[in-house]
Amino acid sequence: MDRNNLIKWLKEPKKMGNKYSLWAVYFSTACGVIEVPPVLTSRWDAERFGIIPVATPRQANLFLITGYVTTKTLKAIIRTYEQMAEPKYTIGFGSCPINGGMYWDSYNTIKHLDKYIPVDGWIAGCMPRPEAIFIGVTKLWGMIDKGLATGYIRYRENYDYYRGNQEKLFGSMEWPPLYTLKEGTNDG
Amino acid sequence: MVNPVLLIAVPLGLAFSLPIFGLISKRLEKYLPVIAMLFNLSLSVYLVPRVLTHPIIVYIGGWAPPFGIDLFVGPVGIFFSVIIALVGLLVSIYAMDYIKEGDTGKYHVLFLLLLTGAQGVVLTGDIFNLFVFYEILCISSYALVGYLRDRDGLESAIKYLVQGSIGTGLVLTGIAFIYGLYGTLNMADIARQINSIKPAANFITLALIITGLGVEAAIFPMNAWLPDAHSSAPSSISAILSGIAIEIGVYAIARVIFTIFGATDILSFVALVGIITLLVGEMSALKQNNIKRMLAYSSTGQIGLIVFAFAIATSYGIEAGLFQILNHSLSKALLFLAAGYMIYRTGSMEISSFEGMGKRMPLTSLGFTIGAFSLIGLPPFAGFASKFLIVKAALTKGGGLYTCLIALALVATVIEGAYFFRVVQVLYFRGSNENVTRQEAPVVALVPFFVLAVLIIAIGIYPGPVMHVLNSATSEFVHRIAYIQGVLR
Amino acid sequence: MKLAEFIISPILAFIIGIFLMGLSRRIMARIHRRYGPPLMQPVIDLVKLFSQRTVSHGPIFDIGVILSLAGTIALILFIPFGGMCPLEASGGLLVILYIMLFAPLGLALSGGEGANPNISIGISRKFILSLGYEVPFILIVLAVMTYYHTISAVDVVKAQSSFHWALFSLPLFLPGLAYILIIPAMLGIRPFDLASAPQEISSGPMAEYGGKYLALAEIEHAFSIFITIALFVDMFLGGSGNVVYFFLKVLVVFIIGLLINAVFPRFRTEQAVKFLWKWPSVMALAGLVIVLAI
Amino acid sequence: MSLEMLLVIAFGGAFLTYLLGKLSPVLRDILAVLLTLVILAIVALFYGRTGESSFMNFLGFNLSLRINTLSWLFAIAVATLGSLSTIFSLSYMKGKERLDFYYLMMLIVNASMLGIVFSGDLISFYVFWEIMSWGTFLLISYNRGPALAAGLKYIVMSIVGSTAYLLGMFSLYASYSTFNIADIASRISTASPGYLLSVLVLFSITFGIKNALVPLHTWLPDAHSEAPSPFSAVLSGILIKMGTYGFVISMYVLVGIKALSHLGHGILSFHFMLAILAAVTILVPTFIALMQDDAKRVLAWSSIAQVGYIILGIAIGTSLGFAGGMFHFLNHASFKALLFMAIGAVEYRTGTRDLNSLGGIIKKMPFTFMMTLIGALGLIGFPLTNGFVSKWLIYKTLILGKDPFLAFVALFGTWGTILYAYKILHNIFMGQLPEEYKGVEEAPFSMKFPMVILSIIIILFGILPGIPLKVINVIGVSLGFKSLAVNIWGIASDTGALNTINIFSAILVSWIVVWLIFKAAPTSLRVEQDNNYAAGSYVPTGRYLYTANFYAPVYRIIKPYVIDVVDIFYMALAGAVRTLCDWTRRMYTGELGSYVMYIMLFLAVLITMRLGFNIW
Amino acid sequence: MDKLVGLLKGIFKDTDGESLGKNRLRVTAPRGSVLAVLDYLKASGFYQLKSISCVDWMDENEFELVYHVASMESPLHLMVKTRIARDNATFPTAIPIFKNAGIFEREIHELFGVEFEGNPDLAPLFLENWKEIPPFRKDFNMREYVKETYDSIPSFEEYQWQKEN
Repeated sequence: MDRNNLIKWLKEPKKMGNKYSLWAVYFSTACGVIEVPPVLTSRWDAERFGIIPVATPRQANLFLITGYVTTKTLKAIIRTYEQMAEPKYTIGFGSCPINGGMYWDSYNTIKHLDKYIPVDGWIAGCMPRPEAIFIGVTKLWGMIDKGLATGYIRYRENYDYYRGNQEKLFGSMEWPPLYTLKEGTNDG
Repeated sequence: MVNPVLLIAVPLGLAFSLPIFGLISKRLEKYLPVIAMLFNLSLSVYLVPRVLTHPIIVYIGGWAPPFGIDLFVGPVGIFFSVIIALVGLLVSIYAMDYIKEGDTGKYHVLFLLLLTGAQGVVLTGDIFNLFVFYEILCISSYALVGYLRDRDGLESAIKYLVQGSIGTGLVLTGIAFIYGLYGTLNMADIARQINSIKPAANFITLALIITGLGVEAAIFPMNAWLPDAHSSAPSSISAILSGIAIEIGVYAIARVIFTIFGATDILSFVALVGIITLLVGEMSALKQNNIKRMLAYSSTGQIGLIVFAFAIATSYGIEAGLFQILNHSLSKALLFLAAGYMIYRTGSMEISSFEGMGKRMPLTSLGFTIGAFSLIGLPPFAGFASKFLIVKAALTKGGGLYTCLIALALVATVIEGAYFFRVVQVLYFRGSNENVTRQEAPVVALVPFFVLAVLIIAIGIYPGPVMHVLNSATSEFVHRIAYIQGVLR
Repeated sequence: MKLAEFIISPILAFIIGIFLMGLSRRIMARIHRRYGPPLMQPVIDLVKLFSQRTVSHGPIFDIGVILSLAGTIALILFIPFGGMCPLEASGGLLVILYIMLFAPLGLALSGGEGANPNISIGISRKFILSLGYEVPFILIVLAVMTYYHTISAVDVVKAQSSFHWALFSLPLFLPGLAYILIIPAMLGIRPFDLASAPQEISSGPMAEYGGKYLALAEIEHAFSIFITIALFVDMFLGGSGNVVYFFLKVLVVFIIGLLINAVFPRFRTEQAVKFLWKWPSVMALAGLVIVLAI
Repeated sequence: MSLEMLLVIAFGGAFLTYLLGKLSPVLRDILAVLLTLVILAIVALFYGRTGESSFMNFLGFNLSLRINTLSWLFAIAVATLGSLSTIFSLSYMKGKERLDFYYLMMLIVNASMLGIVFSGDLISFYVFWEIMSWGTFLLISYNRGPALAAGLKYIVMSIVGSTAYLLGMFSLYASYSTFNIADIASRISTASPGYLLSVLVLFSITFGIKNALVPLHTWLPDAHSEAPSPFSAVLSGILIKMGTYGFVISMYVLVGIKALSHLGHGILSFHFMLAILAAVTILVPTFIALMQDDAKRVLAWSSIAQVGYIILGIAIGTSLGFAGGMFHFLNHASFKALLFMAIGAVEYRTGTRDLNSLGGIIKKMPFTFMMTLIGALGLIGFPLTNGFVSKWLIYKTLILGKDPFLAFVALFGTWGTILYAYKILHNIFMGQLPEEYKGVEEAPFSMKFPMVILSIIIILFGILPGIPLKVINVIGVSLGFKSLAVNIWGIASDTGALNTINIFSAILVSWIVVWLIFKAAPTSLRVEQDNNYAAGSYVPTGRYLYTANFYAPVYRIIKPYVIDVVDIFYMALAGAVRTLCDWTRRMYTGELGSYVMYIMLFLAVLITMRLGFNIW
Repeated sequence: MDKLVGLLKGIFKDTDGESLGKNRLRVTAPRGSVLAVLDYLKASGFYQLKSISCVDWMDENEFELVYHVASMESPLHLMVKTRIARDNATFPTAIPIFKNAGIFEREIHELFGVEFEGNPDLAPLFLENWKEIPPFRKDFNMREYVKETYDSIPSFEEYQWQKEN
């Protein structure tokens, strides 16, 4: 928790800023959603670490995927992920987004979430308790520090891979591609 | 110099010689009235400058006034004869093309007779002679109202006949009383002896004559005949009726009150009656959707305004009244003539059927609009000057009664504005606006529209010369004694 | 010295504003029986927001945000603040009243360009709310102006020197109370945050704001907190000579306001306007009548 | 170049354009614009001239034309707006039928307004007033359908107004036997307050109707929304101001300040009652405007409210108030005409002006958006626009004049203005662009040019208010007000000065600072309108527009209080008059018996009056 | 309970009721008269259609539609069963009797492929871009589908590895 380390602030404000003010978008997919309110409110108080829920993906930079992802929800997840501001991180709760979990053979759930959107961190536990979530968040801090939480860059650089998978699953996507498809790096 | 009697003699002579000309060639008949009126107009215009300073008195048959009949051609008389000749000329030109079916010969005879009657009433100095010409005027107009021979034409003609004859009957009894009391029929002579008899008797005769003349002049209770007569008569006749006949009635009442009786104290009651006529006329015109009935009601309204102007008794008042007579006869003639051809084209008298006339008959509707705007009293037209004068007269006379009467008059003009603007809107702004074929009225009809419109605008913008004539005319009415000395010298 | 004031007062205002925001989140947390973020959390948020790369919906989307912040900064120059008032000779309270218009209008314009129904509803609610709190606010300002018979803010402050503050003078006590009641409405915080309600209309006009736009909006919010309370202190608590006293007064008033709003649920639009037109307006009107009576 | 020449050119030119129109429409357009520009040049050259010359003798009275700074100010406003609206109507009216008639009427109305402003006596004032009225009537009922009812309502009310004027004029003539304004002004000081009050009431009925003060305003909303846009720009920009000119003439020139101040005492004095009427005119129409759905109706109601400000300024009677009122007259002419033109341009392109179905036009017509924005800011009284300065003056005099309730009404009216001004901006330009307006393109040049000039005027007078205030100060002094310390950037006075250049520089500096901060941060990605937050789902194009019924909660609160009661009353009155007329017509029953009975009845009444009551 | 069965038998000849334990009654009816039975039941108090379920008897090549009906007064959970042919199965809609039957029928249509005539909208409810046969049918090979749609996609690491060489 090097939040008060002033030199680090001056050296790399971008990393420190992102670390200590993670705004989570208020969109939860499945059973994990029951774990998020205790994290945010008085009992476990995520605001101590600068984590507050925000209404729209535009304002957020942390995306919590809480639980299994059905095909229909995936469309909304992709839409929300694409609308988030640029340095954005996603954390998957539980085993279902990793490999489908107990719905490994279901026709309707997505087996490997990170084939469709980049996921930076995973928290094990069939719905991890708040302490586990906090451990995950601290792990995320460490990754940001070391510059490993680069899901959004990966998404941008390999957009054709992700878009390809999405189109293969949904047939044709309703909205135009976010980045131009040839190795999309229109980073301003 | 030319004897003014010709003004009456020529139309009378032509009227009776018309059937003879008719035998020679049917077509010649319709030109005669035009010739007669042309002559009358030129003669009266020629006489105007002479008459302004001192009136011409003509003794018929050579006898001096108390016994023989004399013609008193003063500024008032010549002013009216100019109006009669002008409107008569324009209507006769209009009638050349308008009156085709039916016995046209009879129409033109009666038309000339009507005009001679009007000329006679205006010029005569003898009260019985006035009654005789008045009778000619009324009878010819009864016949002309029923000219179309359709059901409601005849019905309204009969109604007009009955009321008219009751009116003339009353006038005759009045004149008989006068003759009984004063033994003379010459206006100046009666005026001289007027206050030698106790006023009650005087008053009875005055009441009888006013009521009698009131019928023809269409004052409030007696004007029931006018709407029916005008709406069923052919348009040229209704133009003459409301252009000239009613004004002659008002002239006769004014002559009787001002010169003969000099009874200025009855005028406040007459003013009240005038305003009531104005209000009733305008209000009943608001809901009409038959164009000629609406114009007829507006004529009764305008007459009320003229009577009110005369009843203001000051020189301003009489001047305003005369100006309003001029304005009303010109614009009402224009309105009726224009309406005539619109009805002819659309075939029905309903205002709603005139939609889009602005495109089909542009010049006619322009004429109609100028006439309407002038009657309402909008600035560049003659109506504005006359409304201006009337309001000036009323307010300079002062007194609570006249201010609230003039306020009522202005309310009536607002109502009049309302329904005339509605008609103008129907003409120009309603109906389909893809370009309709232009079925303009014939040239013969367009000439009177043009002349009337030019006159209205010219008088409106530059009323100078007209005012000059009117000043001397009002002095004739106001200075009764000068009139008497002039005649009985 | 005058030129220095132009630079010092906005910066000081910013610092006080940010400190108050951090303090409010901390106090709010304490009320909810939790620790709450560090005092410098708003600064951290700003650093993060400025480092983010987000989307824009067109030129007006950018100009609107800039306009609202520029207007708010310009407004600070007109408010007497601890002995220094850079532009006191050009228009006084009336100009303040009008320049307060910049912020909502700028936000509305840029939000409108964002073409999102949540934004439209947010904007219309924000204007309705402003219609609501303007009635008491105008009455209060008029009462003050007529009482001190001047329209320049500095004269008002001078007239209240040496401790007979307006809040405790008889006629202006009620308008003072009314002002406290409408502070949450003017700031758009808890009981009256129906314009930027995160749950119902996903934070209203700010729905499409991302990184730097949200940062500018936050700064503007910080400034407006300071302005509203500074205006109150100037008009009713005699806005003292040096900055520290001024800051203490602002702090006291802010904490009172904060305690009120921390415990209230959100009003509905009609309820908010009806409340604002009922109690604060009546009090302000009473104050005005008394002022006129004396 | 004398005044008569100017009027002859104006009227003659109008008829010339009509005749020319018969030959070739293009020539007619050119001549119309040329004519208005020539008039503008002549009027501009008249600056500083004062004098009176009689030009015609009508019924024994000589009519005279008079020019002083007051009439010059109004004339320059009439001329500029006339020329700008003619240029605007070049492209707006292209393809519409009966254009000769349209241009003839526009130029006649323009010329008659000049006539009113330059007329030296009451008759010529009345003549030009009537010509303006029926000219406007013909223009309002130009595009058919509902416009006819609007035109009829307008003309009936203005005729009532002119009859009141006629009565007032002649009561003045009765006691001073002259119509010349200057002579009357010199002789009127001796008159009794009661008489003065009656004359002023009559005149204020006439000018109240034209000025659309609350009880007499019902014709304005229909007339404005039905008239063609270029004409409604003239109508609300300058034609209403003729009423203001009338108020100034009757209150300050004819009656003069001294006589006016002791017309009644304290609360019941004439100008205080007028101020209250103006305050009501500000408040009620503003909130009715809030609830309208048709853009031009909103603007029409807002015209009534803004004119309330002008009358409030003038009615207070202090030098600041007068300056504020006159300056607001100029401002309202500029930004209201601009707004009408902008709405006209939008209507010209999209074909509709219904606020609920428009949206997102900014993507297709950015220039028109900028113009509407400037116009709306002027309407609101935004600090950098001219509306702000004039409102500031009015508020200051109200507050220092110890009647804060009027100030409250005016300020609260401003907030209502903000709401409906933003409603126009938001509902037309912001939000999603519906499918059917994808093909809309920018307004043509001949519409842009007048809009640009008007917006320049708004901004220029906003930042440097000294220019017009100097002229208004000269007028104020000529009317007897004490002079104001006016300099280029505003008013300098002890109880609080206004310095617009300070405000402008403060805002400019802070704008640059914020813009630098904005540029420092990483640039953002430009996205289309469909990449929008919709809770995870894709935005259904065309159905995602939500600007209908914009201020619904406010409607529910203020709806019962803001029904146009006056209009209902007038309609009921008109209905009653019609039924009364129908009843009078019934008197003519149609059968002969009753007619004859009427004649005898008249005779009987005549005789009984004489014998019985012996009246004579 | 038996009284009810008796009544039903009286009116509808070809139906027979059978109690499945406490408060559970099964009524089987042929395809033609099911809706009539439902109407009668609704009239006699069972006005709430709790749900419609479908059972796939693949070997008998039939679907079995079960209408679960209940009423506030009696605790009875009544099931009306009927059998319809399996391949391109069609059945008239129950919306005229129970308005809320639309959603249940839409779900059965999507997951079993039973065509309900008269149902206004039978659009897909849960599945996105579904090409294969309705998933709840027994002959749908779930694992085969999962292997083919989800597992066949190379993971990100394999994609990068393929990209390098």
